[in-house]
Amino acid sequence: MRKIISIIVLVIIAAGFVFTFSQIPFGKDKINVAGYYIERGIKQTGAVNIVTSVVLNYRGFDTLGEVTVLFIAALGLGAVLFIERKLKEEIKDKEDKKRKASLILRTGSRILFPLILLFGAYIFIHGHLTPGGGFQGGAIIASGFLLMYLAFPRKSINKRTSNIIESVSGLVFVGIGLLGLVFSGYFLTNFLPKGVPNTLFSSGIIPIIYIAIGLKVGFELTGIIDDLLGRSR
Amino acid sequence: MSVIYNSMYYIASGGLILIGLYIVLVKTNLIKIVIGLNFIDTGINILLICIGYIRGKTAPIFSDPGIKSTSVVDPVPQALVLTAIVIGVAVLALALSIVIKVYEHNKTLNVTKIKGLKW
Amino acid sequence: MIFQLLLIFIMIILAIAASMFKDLVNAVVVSAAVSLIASILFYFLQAPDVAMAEAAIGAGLTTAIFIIAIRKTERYEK
Amino acid sequence: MVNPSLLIGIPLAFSFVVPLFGLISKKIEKYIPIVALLINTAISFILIPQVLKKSIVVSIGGWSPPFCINLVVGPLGIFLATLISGVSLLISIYAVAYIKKEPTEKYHMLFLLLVTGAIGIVLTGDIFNLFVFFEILCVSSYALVAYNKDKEGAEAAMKYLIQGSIGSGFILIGIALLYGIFGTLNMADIANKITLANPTFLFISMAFLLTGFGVEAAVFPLNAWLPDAHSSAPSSISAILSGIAIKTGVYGIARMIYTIFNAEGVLTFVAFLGLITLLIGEMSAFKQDDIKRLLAYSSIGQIGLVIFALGIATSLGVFAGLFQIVSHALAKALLFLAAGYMIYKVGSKSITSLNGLGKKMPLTSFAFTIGAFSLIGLPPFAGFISKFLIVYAAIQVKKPIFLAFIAIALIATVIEASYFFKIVQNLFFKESKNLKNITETSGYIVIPIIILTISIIVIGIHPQLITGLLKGAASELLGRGGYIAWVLGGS
Repeated sequence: MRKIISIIVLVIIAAGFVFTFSQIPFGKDKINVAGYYIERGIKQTGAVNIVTSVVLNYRGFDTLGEVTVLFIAALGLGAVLFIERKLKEEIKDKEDKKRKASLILRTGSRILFPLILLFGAYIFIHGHLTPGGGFQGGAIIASGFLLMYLAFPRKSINKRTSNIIESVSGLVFVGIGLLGLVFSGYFLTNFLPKGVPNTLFSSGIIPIIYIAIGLKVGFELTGIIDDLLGRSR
Repeated sequence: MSVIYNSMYYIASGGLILIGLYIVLVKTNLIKIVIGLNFIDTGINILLICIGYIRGKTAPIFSDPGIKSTSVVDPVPQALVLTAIVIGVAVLALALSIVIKVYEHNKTLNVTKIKGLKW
Repeated sequence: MIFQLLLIFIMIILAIAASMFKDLVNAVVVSAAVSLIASILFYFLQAPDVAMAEAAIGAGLTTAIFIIAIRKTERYEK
Repeated sequence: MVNPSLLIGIPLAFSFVVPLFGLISKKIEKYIPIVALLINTAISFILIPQVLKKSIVVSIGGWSPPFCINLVVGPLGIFLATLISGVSLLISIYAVAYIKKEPTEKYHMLFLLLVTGAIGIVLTGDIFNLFVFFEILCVSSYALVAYNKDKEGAEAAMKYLIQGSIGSGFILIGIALLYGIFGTLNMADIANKITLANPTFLFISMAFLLTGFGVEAAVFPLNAWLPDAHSSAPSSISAILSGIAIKTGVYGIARMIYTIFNAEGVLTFVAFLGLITLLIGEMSAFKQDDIKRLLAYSSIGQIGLVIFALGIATSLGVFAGLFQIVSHALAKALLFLAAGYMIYKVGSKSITSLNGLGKKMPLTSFAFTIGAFSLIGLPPFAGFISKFLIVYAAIQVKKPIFLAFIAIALIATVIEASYFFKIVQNLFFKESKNLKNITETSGYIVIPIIILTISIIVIGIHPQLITGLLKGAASELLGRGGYIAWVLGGS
């Protein structure tokens, strides 16, 4: 019964898709507002990567919201899977006896870990020049930590430090927004000098915000993994 | 041939959305349902990127001075999709944590066996 | 173009397969492959930023989170 | 001039600050939401007279709309923002003493973020930004519904999460379709160009958007999640979900229908759906034995009434609907807070266990009675005015179908009155069985209950306190040309 109703619903939605998609021509030039960003993006924001300038400058408020959603998910996950400290120690002892990673994994991840972190940092520092940015870099950093979790089941990140990093980098983002309000009357204005496009020190607030986002996303995703594994201290 | 070319990405996105919805509506395993939600997200992301694509143009990054402003694709959907991907992974992580909690209380992932989840 | 068509075909097949597997780990690995193919499609659609995000977040971390969740619950769909 | 972006920035910044204060002392963190929301309420009260003179449009980032995200603070936006800040301020005072379960700092942060999301939804002028704030609201409510970590909470949160995610997926599809055809995300810009597109295309994209918002607003076929989620969340969260979160879904529906799509054709259908929702909600509430479930179903009914009033689409009808939003937000927040306090003291959610509490907890029971009477629509409380206005507006339309609607709405009110009278009777006139050492304590829990009771009575006696704002809000919804002109500058 449930299956039949679902299939009827799906057929209706599919018909809607067929009609609407046929109205939007694929591969045709239908740029409207975006033309403004493409033409003036470099001059106005100093970032060569237009996606970055849209993400952080023209639509910076969305990005603030997006960072907030991830923050909420990390918080909510911590709240839902919260375990009292005593119980936690018992679980930890039990799990430790079960698992031990192989020598290859341990040595390999010890060598790879700093390289992965470096790569992640490179990605988010160069967000305004090349593809990539805070989210991608943060995810790479988190995958580095994931590797360490696999290799060393006994160890875990210091939750207190990571919480402070998350809070401070979130505050940096909001704080830069409020500074823009102070300096030029608009929230999240790019009030710093734009510099020469296509160089590292250019495009005003964009690199600063991307570094903050990179750290925040990296530590939040790591915190999510840590909470799911259930062994932070 | 050009009909196929023009519609193949739309078919990909619509297909993924529909398969995801089918999984969510019909399957009874909670983790399967979360996989379905993940498919819906991916499908919508492909749809958005398709809308911004313009044939024969390059990515909107002017790192090479030869790229003119008339020869790049729409950057806005790409920015939207970046946002949507991160929101998707956030919802997914929260969903899985709730799934773990439900499992702790019921010792099953089958929604037909969980009293509060029948609908 | 044939290549892209093939990729899309494989992606749809994999997505359908993910709904059929009784072993959830298989389903998750297959869905990671779907994300990976989506990321390649993003690259073909001139969206390198998105391709990178989808590969790192969609295919990488999501799979890890799923696997951890499956380890904490049960592996086979009953 | 105060910048309205502070209304969103302040709760956000304060929620990021909570863990830093947690380093200093664990005792400070529960007062932070109060401070943040106090500032927010003050700012929104300062903004009201300015907005009534001239609507404020601020851009984020310093470019002119439609090239950036902008906040549109019209009468409707500031009215809802004030309501949200005020009610959540009271609920945050309640939570100081009510929330004891660890990890409390996470509760307070999530609560502040939920409020941020709600305020963002009503103020933003960009459709994708609306989606982002909608996700903030939804994700924090999923987490908060599961906050008790018990069996029902987890299951209700799962149900809510699955249906809510499908809903937000539909919203995103709708946004993608609109962007594909118009190439812009600014709501005023889309509204300005809406006649250029194919009507069937517009209808389908509107169907996606309305389905998505309908899940949050709990319109009839999409409300399966609500009773579970509202009854198994902590009571302070039930209060904010019932009082505030559903209203944002209604706001989304109203904004889509009136401002963006200007779809007069669907209004009668919307009124019809609202009526069905009303009837189903009240009839299910009648059968309930669990007091929080009863209140949750009654919320469905009341939201149905709001949607019905918005579907009438005369200026009086919309005005009455907005008035109903105020009276329901106040009354339902009061009922959930009072019921939560009683459940906390008695230790059981069943209605019969509340027998005779009127003597032990006179103040809370009295407040509960006032809230219930206001919901039923007895004078001189706020609910009377809104219900009366809705009936009056529907009669004025002079279409026979609306008269039939009115009959059904009155039947629903009778059902509502019968179950609330039953509870009130139980509270005051039944013998108490085993309620020996239950006393009412003064302090953080009682303050918001008293303030809400007083405000219900004051608004009931002096409705002119808010009518100016509500009239402006109603004319903002009906006059879409004005909205477009504010944002795009007269074009």
